[in-house]
Amino acid sequence: MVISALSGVMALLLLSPIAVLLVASQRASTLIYASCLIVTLLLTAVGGECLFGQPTSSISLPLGLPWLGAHFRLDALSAFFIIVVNIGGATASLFAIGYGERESSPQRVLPFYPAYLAGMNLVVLADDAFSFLLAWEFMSLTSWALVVAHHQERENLQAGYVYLLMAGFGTLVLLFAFGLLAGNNGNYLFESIRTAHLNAGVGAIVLVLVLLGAGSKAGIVPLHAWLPLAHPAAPSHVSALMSGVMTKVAVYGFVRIVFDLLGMPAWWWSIPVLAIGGITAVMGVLYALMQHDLKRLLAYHTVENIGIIFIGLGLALAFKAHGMAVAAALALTAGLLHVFNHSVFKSLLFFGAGAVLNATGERDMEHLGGLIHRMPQTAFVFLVGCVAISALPPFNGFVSEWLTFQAILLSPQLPSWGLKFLVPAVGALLALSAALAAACFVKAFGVSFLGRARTAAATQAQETDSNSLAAMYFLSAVCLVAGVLPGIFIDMLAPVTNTLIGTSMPHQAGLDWLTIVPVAESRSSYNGLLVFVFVAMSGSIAAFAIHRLASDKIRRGPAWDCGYPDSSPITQYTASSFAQPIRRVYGTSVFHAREIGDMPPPGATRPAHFTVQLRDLIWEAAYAPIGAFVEYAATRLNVLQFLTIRRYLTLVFSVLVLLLLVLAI
Amino acid sequence: MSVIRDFALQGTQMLLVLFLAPLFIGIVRVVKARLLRRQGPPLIQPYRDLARLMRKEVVLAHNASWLFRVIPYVVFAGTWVAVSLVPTFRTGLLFSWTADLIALIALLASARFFLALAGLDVGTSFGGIGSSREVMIASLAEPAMLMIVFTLALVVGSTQLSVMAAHMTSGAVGLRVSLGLALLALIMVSIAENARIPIDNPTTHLELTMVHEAMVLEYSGRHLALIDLASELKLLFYVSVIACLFVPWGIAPPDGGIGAIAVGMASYVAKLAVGGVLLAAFETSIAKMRVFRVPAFLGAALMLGLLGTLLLFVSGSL
Amino acid sequence: MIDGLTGVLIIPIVAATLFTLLPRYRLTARLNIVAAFLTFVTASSLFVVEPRSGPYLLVDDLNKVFIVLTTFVGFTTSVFSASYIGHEIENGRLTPASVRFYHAMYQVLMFAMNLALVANNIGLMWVAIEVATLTTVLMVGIYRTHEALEAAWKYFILGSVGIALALFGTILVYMAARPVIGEGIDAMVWSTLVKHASQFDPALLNVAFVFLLLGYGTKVGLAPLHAWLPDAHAEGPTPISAVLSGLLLNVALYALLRFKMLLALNPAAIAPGPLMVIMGLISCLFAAFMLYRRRDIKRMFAYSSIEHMGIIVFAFGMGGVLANFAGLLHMTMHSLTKSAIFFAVGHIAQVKGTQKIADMGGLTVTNPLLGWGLVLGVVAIAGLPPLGIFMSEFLVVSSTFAREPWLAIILALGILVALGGLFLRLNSIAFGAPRGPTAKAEASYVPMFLHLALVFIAGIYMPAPLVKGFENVARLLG
Amino acid sequence: MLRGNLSFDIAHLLAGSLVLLSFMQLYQYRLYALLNVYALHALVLAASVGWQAFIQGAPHLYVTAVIALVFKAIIIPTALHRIIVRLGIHREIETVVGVGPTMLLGMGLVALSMVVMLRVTAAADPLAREDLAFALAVVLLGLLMMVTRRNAVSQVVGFMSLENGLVLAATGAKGMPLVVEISVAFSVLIAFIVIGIFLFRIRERFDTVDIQALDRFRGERQ
Repeated sequence: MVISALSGVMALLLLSPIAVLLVASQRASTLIYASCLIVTLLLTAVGGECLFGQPTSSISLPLGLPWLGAHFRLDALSAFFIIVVNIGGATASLFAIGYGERESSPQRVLPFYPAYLAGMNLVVLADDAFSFLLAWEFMSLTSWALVVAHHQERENLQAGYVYLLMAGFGTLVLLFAFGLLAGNNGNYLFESIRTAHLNAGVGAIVLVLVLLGAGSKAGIVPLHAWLPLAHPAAPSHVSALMSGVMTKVAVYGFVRIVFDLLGMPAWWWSIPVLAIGGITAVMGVLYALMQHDLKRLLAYHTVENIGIIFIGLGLALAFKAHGMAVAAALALTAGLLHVFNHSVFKSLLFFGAGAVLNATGERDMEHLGGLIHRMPQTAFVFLVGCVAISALPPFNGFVSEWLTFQAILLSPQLPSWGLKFLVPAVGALLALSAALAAACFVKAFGVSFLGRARTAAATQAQETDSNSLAAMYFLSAVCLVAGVLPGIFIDMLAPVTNTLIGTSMPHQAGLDWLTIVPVAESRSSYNGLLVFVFVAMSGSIAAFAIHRLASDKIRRGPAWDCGYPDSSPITQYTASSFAQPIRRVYGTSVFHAREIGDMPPPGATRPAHFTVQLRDLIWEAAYAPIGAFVEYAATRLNVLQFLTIRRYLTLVFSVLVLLLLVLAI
Repeated sequence: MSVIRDFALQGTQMLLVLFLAPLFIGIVRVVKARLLRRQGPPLIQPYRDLARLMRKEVVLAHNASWLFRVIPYVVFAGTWVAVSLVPTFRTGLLFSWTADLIALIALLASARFFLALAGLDVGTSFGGIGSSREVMIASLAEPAMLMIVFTLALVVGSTQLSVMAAHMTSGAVGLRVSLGLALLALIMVSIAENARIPIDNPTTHLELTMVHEAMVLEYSGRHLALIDLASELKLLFYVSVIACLFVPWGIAPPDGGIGAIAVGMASYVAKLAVGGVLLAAFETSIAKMRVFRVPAFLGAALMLGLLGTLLLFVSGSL
Repeated sequence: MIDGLTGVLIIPIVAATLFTLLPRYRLTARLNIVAAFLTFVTASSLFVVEPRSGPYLLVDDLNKVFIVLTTFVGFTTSVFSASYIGHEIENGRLTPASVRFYHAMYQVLMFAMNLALVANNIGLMWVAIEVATLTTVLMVGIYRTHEALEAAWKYFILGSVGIALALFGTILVYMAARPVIGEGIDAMVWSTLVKHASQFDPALLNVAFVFLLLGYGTKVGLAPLHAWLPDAHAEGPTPISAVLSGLLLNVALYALLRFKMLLALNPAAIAPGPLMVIMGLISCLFAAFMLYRRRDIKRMFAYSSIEHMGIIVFAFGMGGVLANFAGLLHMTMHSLTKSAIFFAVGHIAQVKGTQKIADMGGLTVTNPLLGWGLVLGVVAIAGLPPLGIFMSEFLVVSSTFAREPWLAIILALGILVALGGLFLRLNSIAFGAPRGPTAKAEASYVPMFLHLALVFIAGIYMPAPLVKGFENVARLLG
Repeated sequence: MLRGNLSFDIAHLLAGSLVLLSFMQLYQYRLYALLNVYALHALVLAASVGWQAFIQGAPHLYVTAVIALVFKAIIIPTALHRIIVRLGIHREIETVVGVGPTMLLGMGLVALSMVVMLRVTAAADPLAREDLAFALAVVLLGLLMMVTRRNAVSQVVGFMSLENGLVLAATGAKGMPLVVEISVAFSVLIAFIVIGIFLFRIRERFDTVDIQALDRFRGERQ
């Protein structure tokens, strides 16, 4: 099993040099992406095969650390994430077969793309600290290369720079964590780490380190700063992978270390995870609401979903620590299911954004509008994505959030009072973020696809190519299926929870009408299929009845708009004006949002001006000072470059005297 | 045999709510008029309006998309399904388990999602005002609603409406502060959700003050009819939820016979009548508030909900 | 008869004398390559047949690796230097005469470094290192520009003081050894010193180590003794910068390690660890911050060398098999990578006609091979996988954190700051819109990519014998 | 026995006077005087090396003694003397730290070297200990000279007396091989420095080959 997975990774790695060689030729992009598609599909199959029945398999190669070797292992958890990674990879490749044709600098994308996929797969497969971190950082490196693919734009370079620094930070922190786990004599093998037992204190430190390390990659607040810069900068299919898949690989890292390697958690470990999860969810979506760059909005929204996932994981920790296995299984399933769901619809949305970018050359929603007329199919799939990510039934986003809520509703059974009070508050945050997410995507879809075109670019937009559409249609189909038949996917996760928690949610497939029942039917149950069928039926019945019995006549006319004459598209609601009420409610405190209106006096002919000022307090509080300090230190120390020889000698002399003094005393 | 009966009952429920929704609005309007010393429209006026709209042709804006035409049906269907899954006169209906309270709220949320999109579709400024304010209100109302659900679910140990209703009737639940808070919050939320005074004025035509109406400004004919019907259904939904959770008496148990069902129906209609009167009285007694006072109002609801949840622990009954 | 041991000494010296006689520089350039290659071959023969070591020369696990490394880098650098020097003569920065001198000096330098490595006698080692210093001084000043001369002068003065201090330390070691071993040559021979180290007078050893640390530390470029290093790198011909960073620093460090072993063997003496750890950390952090204000590309990478020397010294200071192994690995990887980088930099400077970073830009667009080579090199030197330095940094940081969390955090800080500095400059050199003039680079990229390939392979797979050797040495270093 | 004592005393005396001379160097205000003192320094060194050669019965040390005598005591001072004349270096020694403080520092350094060296266990014969202590003192004083004087010449002198200290230590180390080679090597080094000063026309400072070069700072200055 693991061998076939590794050979797949090998194939991907081999594709990179091939890409370097082929890059001159025309068909290169098609060829590379097509082969990536095939390989990733195979890898998906491998993952599925392992998840359904195949036993855990592991292998050790004479690579990596000399006396340790490189160990790889394919267990249920890895298999699940292999599936997530490669579904994302496959669809991205399919999308890119069309998208890549119009890539301005393929020679900077093609070589790194397969390597990037390989890196993500390797992280999931690695079974010793060294291989894990190597793959982890390799993943960051290749994605960095993809981020700076369009290096002529200054901000892309900046984004890449911040990204690389944060990645380096994360890796070093994880390095600390493994240093603690492996101990002094450096047994970096996951197997031996599992057997070694740390006391709760050390475990807590490791947890914090992992939260920092994996969290910075996943984009938890306040370590998210790089994410909205880097994800949009990359080519869209790569953005999809970074946002939809790589953040999930980071989640994998967290789950692997905290749930698998650390052994039995202490109940209070869950507190930071839950708190951070809740804050991340709300902050992420609030940031997203303030954006008018489509891809950046999506990137910020990834932050929100990461928060939701971490809420699930935190609950799982709490339940596990208190030995409430069933509840823990439920919470973990919720988290992991959301991992899968988010990877699906976030990729879908980024593809949509990419299609729009290709068709109009615009990422700024203020310059879009009315695309539903020009690109109906893209609009449709994008709409599906929006509904799914807004956690609305009958799509998949709702299922995982619903399960999370169910898990939260089990919290009163927790003995510890801190959690009794924390969890409902987190629940409130989760609810808030869900509602805001809906608002956010009404804005995203409404402003860019509905209404009237705001620029010429938007009026001349053309529907995107069939490959891209195929990828997007596939993903939207997955969104629907996972929404109406969630039981299958929940059962898919059973082996994972079995390995990590020791038990799993009740078997869902057997239930009549394909309902899902987290704990007991008397508690709660949900049936996406029936809801879907109901809505579809009643809607069509209504339509049929009305058209048959009442009128079905239609007359086209100018918009009514309270009787105002047809005004120019500029009078439409823009993204920022759509966000204005929410900005006034939340933004004034979170972003110190200020609206400066400059209205000329009556009779004056100069135009009126209205500007909105937003401040990113997190950046100002955490990141700007660090940069300032480095600058300061660099400038201060730089004096030492310009001393005279005598002064340098004085330095040497004083060091000598100092050391002699040390000896003398 | 029983399956057929269950199907029949489910069907009855669907038709019943469809029939009762305009009536409830009618009641509210009549009572309001009377309180204002006006004659007021006849009770069946809402039905007339709907019928008239149905027969009229639809006038579509030039750049209205296909989405604009689909949305009314979606909104209507979503809301209708939501209402028909609430136990009104009988608990344990056939499909009652397909969606628990959270799912129902989410169903309404998706209806609102599409309605907001419709507001943006034609590309007019008023539509924009409407939908942006609508989502702002929703962003506060939904969390509040979910906190209420938490409170109730923690009391009852379930989010399944019919189970909750049954549990409430069983009288196992004593009088609780939390429940009181929850009820209060629920009422506030329903007022906000249904665009009633003081949040929004359903009968206003002063553009800048309207939320829901501005959103559907471009609709006409059968589309408008469906949307009106949907909003009436939504109002009915909240009233029925309040009814079956806080005044559950009279609801027929799953095993109840025809008699019980008849009692259930009667009591349900009675509850609606009372609710309508109360709502009307409330609406006439206060004035509409500024849009940006709404957050405070709903924030209060949210706090009440959260408070209710926390008080549960303090009362230590769990 | 000539065995590998004497070979690595004789070949360079013969070549040097030959070059002083030969007039034509193209020929000498080729011969230089040949000589360097022969040296490399003889050196690698050491792995096969190990000649027995005498009172003056020895071969053991510790220096075997370094000899081979030195001769190898010497060889590749000579290949690079051939194309580089050719270009320098065309644009008239060097005269044929000075080139003849250059090649002779090159071989003398190789000789001196090999001697320092194989010396079994601390006095001999000292002499060898002094010779190496003097030759590099001459080569740094070879351009005869004001800057070059001043750099050479600075290097010379600081170097001589360092030499003096090192000598004093050496004398002290002899004094410490004499009562135990007895007078005469034996008291300066490694193999005997190591045997009796435990009975030496600890107080003397301590003082000796202080002087040696400062003396040879000046050569290693530890802050605050580093002052000569950046200018010497920046103003000398690039092949010399490559040799300096890649080899000479290593050689000095090698000497330091030898003495560390002595102290480690003596229980009563102070632990050399803390001193080295502190100096290592200072150098690492200091150099990392210095990267940010650099305008001259070669000087920037010189500072990066200081940073890495800091990391290495830190690793050896921490001690323990893991850390020592990491240190050795890091030394090897660093010299390969850094010399590769300087190869790239040399060509870049020739293409752009300047060393000012401000006048470079978009190199990956104008000269893809060169640009991506540099990017790869910087990626390697910044400790990103899958290249070799990642492995050593992994070992250092993780093993340290288990023992001394705070030290590890400081070190990691230094690494991170350095990463920032390097990529800040790399962005403007390799990416963005092309800036500055771009001549056609007629250069052999073979050495550069050969080095990078080796580093790449080592990052993923290390051959067993190498590991074995490193492990033995790591144990020796204690 | 008596001879042993005597030999010890003489060696002690010579080494001690070296330290004394280093102090005198620190005390000088004028270059010529400084050169003369240094010549004396070298002379005493030669004497002590010679004495060591005599009592150790190590003839090769005589070579070192001769080198010290001829090269350091005669050639170098005269060479520097001429350089001063040629380059028109003005005769004052400009100090960084005043002479007084420098002397105090010097005291401290001597004390330090004593403390450090006398820790050496008695196993080492007293001669070696004394010798080393003095040598260390001379080395440190030489360095002090280098860092507290601005003139190139006085800095060279400082370096040379430092190196004298080394030779003292080397010869004091009984039976140490390579001493001759080392002293030769050092003479070469010094020759280089002196030549360098002459070549680069270093008038005032050690630091500057050429004022302009420093001004430009190779474009590194912001």
